[in-house]
Amino acid sequence: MKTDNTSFLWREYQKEIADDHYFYVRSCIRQNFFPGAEQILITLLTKDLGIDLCVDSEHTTCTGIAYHVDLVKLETTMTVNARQFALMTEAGYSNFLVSCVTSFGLYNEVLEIWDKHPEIEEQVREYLFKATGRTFNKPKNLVHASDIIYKYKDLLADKIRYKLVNRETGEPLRVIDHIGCHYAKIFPEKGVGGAEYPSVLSGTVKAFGGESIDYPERRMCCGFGFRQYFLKSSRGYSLSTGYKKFKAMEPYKPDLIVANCPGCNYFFDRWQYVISELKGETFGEEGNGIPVLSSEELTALCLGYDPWEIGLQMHQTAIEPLLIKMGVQYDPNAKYKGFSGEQLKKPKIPELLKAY
Amino acid sequence: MPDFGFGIHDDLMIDHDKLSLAYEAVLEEVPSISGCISCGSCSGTCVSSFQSGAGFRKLVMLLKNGSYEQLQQALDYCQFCGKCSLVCPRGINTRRAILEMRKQFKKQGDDMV
Amino acid sequence: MKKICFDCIIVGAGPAGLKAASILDNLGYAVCILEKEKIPGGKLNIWHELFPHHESAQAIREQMLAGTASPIRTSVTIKSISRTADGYCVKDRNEDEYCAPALLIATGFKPFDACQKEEYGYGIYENVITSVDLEQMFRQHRVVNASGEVPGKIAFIHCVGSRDIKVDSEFCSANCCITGIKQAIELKKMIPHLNIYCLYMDLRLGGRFFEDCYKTSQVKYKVQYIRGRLSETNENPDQTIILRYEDTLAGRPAKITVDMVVLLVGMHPDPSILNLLPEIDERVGSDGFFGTGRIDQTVQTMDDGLFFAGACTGPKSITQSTDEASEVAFKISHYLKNRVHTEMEDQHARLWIRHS
Amino acid sequence: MTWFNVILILPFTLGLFILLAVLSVNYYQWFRALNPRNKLRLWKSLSRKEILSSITEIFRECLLHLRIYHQKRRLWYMHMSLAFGWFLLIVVGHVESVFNTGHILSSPWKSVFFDYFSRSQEVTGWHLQGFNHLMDLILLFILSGLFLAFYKRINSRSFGLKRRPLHNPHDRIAMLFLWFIFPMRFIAETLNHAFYGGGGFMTGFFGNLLTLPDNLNYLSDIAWIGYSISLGGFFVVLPWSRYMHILTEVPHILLKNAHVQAYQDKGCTEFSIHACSSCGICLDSCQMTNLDSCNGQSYYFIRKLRELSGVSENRMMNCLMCGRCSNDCPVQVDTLSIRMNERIRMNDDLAFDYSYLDQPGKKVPRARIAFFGGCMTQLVPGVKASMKKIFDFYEEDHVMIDETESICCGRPLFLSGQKKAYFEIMKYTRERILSCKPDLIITSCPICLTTFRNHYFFPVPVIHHTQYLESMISQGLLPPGQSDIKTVYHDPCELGRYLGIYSEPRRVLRNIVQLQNKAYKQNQGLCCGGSIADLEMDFEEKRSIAEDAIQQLIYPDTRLLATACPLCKITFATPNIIPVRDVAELYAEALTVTIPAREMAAKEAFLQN
Repeated sequence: MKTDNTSFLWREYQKEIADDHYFYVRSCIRQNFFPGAEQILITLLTKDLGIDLCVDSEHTTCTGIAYHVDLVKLETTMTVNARQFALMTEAGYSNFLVSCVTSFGLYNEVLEIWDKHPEIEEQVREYLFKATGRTFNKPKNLVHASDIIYKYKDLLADKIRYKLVNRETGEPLRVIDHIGCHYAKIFPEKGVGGAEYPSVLSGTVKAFGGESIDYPERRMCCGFGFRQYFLKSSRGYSLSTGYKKFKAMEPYKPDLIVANCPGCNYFFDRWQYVISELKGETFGEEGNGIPVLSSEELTALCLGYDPWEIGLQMHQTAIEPLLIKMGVQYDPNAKYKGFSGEQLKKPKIPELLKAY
Repeated sequence: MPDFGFGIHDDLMIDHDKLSLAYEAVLEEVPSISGCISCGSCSGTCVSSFQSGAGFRKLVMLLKNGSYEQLQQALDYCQFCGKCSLVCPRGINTRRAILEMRKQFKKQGDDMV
Repeated sequence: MKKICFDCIIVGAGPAGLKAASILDNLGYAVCILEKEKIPGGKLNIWHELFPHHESAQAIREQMLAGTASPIRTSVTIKSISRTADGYCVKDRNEDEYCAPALLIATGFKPFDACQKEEYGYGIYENVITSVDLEQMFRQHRVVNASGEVPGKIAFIHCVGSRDIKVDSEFCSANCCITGIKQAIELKKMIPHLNIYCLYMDLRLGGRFFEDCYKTSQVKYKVQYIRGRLSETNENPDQTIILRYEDTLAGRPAKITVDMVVLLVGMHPDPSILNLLPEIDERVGSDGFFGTGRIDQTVQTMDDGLFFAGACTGPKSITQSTDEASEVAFKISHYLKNRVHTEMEDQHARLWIRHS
Repeated sequence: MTWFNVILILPFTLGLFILLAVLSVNYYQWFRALNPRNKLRLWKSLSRKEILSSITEIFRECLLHLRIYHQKRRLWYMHMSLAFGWFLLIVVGHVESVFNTGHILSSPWKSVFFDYFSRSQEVTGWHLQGFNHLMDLILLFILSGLFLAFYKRINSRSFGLKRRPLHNPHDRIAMLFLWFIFPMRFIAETLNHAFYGGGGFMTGFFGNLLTLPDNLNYLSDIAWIGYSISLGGFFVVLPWSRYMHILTEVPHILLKNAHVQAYQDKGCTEFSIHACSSCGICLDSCQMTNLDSCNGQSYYFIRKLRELSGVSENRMMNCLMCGRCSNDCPVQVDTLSIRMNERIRMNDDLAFDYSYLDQPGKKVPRARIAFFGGCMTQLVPGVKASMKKIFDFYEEDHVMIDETESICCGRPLFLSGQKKAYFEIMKYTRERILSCKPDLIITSCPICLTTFRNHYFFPVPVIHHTQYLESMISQGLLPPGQSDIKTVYHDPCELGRYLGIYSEPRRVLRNIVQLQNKAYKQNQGLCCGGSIADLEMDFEEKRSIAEDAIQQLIYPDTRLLATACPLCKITFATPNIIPVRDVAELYAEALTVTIPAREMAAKEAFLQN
């Protein structure tokens, strides 16, 4: 791949990301499977970056999953989304920060529909008002969590304790960045760097000292695909897609996968275990998997947060190889400690992927 | 191994990197098949195509793409009447090519598949 | 800072310009050719051999240059073109003025900028080149990939920048198919063991002897044609390129790994001259080329001394360009004669008035 | 018997013994390989009067080569002089020795080396002197043939052969021995007579001319040994050379007259291929000889079969199977059957699957006449339409069996050697055709017709459409229209040489157009080049054969080429030299010609008067 000295259609593209005052909406998948990641983002933004963030316990799902598997109608989705905007308006905010890429895509889609068809927006306002008596303003700035990290990447890079560098060799770590499909593939102009070569993660990775890898199936879906996954009969398609991605990235010997979408994180993490069971194949070194982190987890890890504090024990694909490479100080015994400090048992599986 | 109730599917993508040995072998005997323009007039006139779905164009395609299993099946349908060679705009010796393919798969047996 | 007057000014010293000049010369008109490049010859300077008979572009260029005695001003950058009572005045950057009653635009075409098709990886992957780049390699008699090795597998991609609404060019460039075939044969002659694959949607070989070229490439040179349009490219660690497309004859997705990819870039209108011409809008087609392309010539020709010839009126081969140029040259001659006549009639009329 | 006599007769006798031994082993094996039915046939034929005709044929063909006489005179003289001359030399030589010794049975060398053994004997009586002259005459006769054979090696064109057959090494060695035999005999006898006197008009004359000192008389002995060695050597190499035909032609003729065919019979095939004399006449008959790349002609094919190395696929498949070579063969070797055997041996076990034919097809309504076009007729819709029109015109109860869906008769499969597959297809097609319970089956394709007649065994008559049209004309149902367009009729190979249908299409054509080639030789027709039997030739070569054939067929003023085979029509149409029509099309056109009212009235008036 040529050096980035030539300008391309989208490469230089930067979207508008507000500086401060965000209304935050959570991700269903993330808070269930990687609750630490959700928490650490809030900590990062409020503590480390000092951003004013409104976290409202009233907000609900964006209906993304239900919508994509055809369980709810578009009108329902739009009305639920309108309620989120109403909560934002009520809290006095106009910048909307989304934790989940599915939600991010959906909010963008809904806003686009309203833009093109104001009569639909009117209709939704009516539905919302009838149902809840609320009114709303559309957000001025719709931002994904990874956008905000990208915006402040240089600021954060100054503060980091562990760089994305192999402590022993001094070589930069080889990082696969995976952008959730709904981040920029629906609306390339809503993502940093467009749809083909989005730089929202690779930019962050480079700022933290790592090396971003371009590999053949880079733009392919992680395999989640909603319907593919949620119907068991077609779940094999989901798995096969993931398998294909791993096979494509394997020759590059990546040290880490970073994804900005909770779903992708989840599937990269869990499919490695399933593939190891089904095929006996692992893609990292010495029977390990390739550690998978979200952009928040990566940032927090680099900043020096304790890996177990930010919930990295929730990853099925062991994270330890990365910690060792980066030279992160951690207590192996504290991995399975409960909330009140009691020792929980080590999980029985995985068998093939090395468990530490 | 736990039963997940689903598995990894085969990759259905045609891999044009895989050299089709059978194609090379047939090409050596019947060089004219490289002139096929996939017009399909052969399949249109074929006495078996309306029942079997096969046709010379398809045979060449399957041969080139290395889809030997399907090819073997499609080959068996051929009645050898030679109408395809009469309509071929590129003058390909289709019957010779089909005979050669049948021979290839007899010679190589199941190794090719 | 000088002003020179001619009968006709030709902008562009490519095949069309040179051909028109040679005819106007012979008819006894004073012609001046303006060329922005350092040497005349137009696109003949970047081509090695010409389809369908593999004639040397250099030899053809010499022939064409020998055919005209008109002055050719090279390295001329036109600053403005203005209409005067006596015709047109072309001013260049040195403030030199060239004036003539007739102006012939023969600016040719601009090869499509393949960077616009970002998914094809031109400018990103070093082994993705365009047909223009390949001609340069032919001229140096050395075709090698980015790492200086002789390639073993090359893919030609048809219709790059043609028939594609995404890059705003829905027209067929008409000459890329045969260019690709010609280049494939040339390559095969140069590197006999090379495997060549052409990814095409349709092969549009309308010209004389084009089909012979096609058949020769298939039967003699064993060039393989795969029906399918390239969807995306990816790079392997060894810098080979993976192409993904559908084999539309098999009705299945397919991929191939090649050492080099040659994009057969389309012929696009050159907009630079457009901005200089006053009141031109109605003489530009929806595709950006000059003229209407209609059979009814009266619609196209306006009696204002402005003429177009060559590839600036649509994608054309050299023979088509020169044919059009000769036709237009005679039109110019006709226009100039008529003009002299009217001038003389005016003078007569004036004399007559004075007498009476 | 002196020791020298032993040395003299040893090469000859040894050669003869080896020859007889090899021959008996070979013949025994080949007879055993005959399939039982054919053995029975052969046996029966021996006990009947066929044996007489066989003996006549053996005399006519093995010795006099009369079939060559009808084709190429010089070549005939060459072959005949060698074969018949040698035969005479043996017989007369034996008679001479019998006369001389008085024993009917004498050792063979006594007659072969007669002059040597009768060296010092006084020639008494006019009859013995007569034998000397007669033997000299026969030797001269053979030597003249030998001279021609030698000259043929240099200039084969003067013998009417376009191509000189290229012989392989063992044939060359055998030929060398053969060429030495008679000159050696001549030299031996001449020297014999030079030293010991006597001799006929030639050897005696030359012997007297030579005045050699008596102490050189060993030269004569050396020459005799040379003669013996030539003979013995020839006998030893004979079974492995093309000269095997000299002896094998006899059983071949017996088998032929017993109607034993080489098709699927290993023994008969062996006899046939060894009966081939590699004369090269078939090279001339073959239309592919003009093609540069061609090497599959029967001449080379059969020779390769005789050799142990076997036949390459290319040679086997590169043949139009038009039957011209077999027709012109002086030995009447059934080249077609032999080739089919090889093709079947090679390709019979290729896989096939025609289970899709099990699907119930369209119901065919019952009709008196079933018309079957065959695959190729689908590509010449004019023939189909014409036949329909003709049937309608004569108000025949008919059905077009494959009007919309073409069915294959299977012959192409058979010709490629896939016999099992062929019989599978046959099963389906037969059932399909018979489903309309016809009283008569008509086909427009000679290829199908051949198959139907050879293997289908329909319970009802099967005829070609030209035969049907001819029957209409015989019944007086003449088509009204007559055209004066000058037409040449081309005999399709299958219709002519395979099925012997020559007169019917001609009779039809004579009634509707102006037929030009009225005088024709049966079985001499040309192949159009499109034959489905050839799997090797590419399109350009097929076209060049078609062009060549058209040029040979038409006259300068010919305006139309008529044929009766859809494949011939398609093939002849490609070079675009002359319009090609099927007999049926011409017939249908003749039906529609309306007679002007005035003429009609005149005709009626004429009839009333």
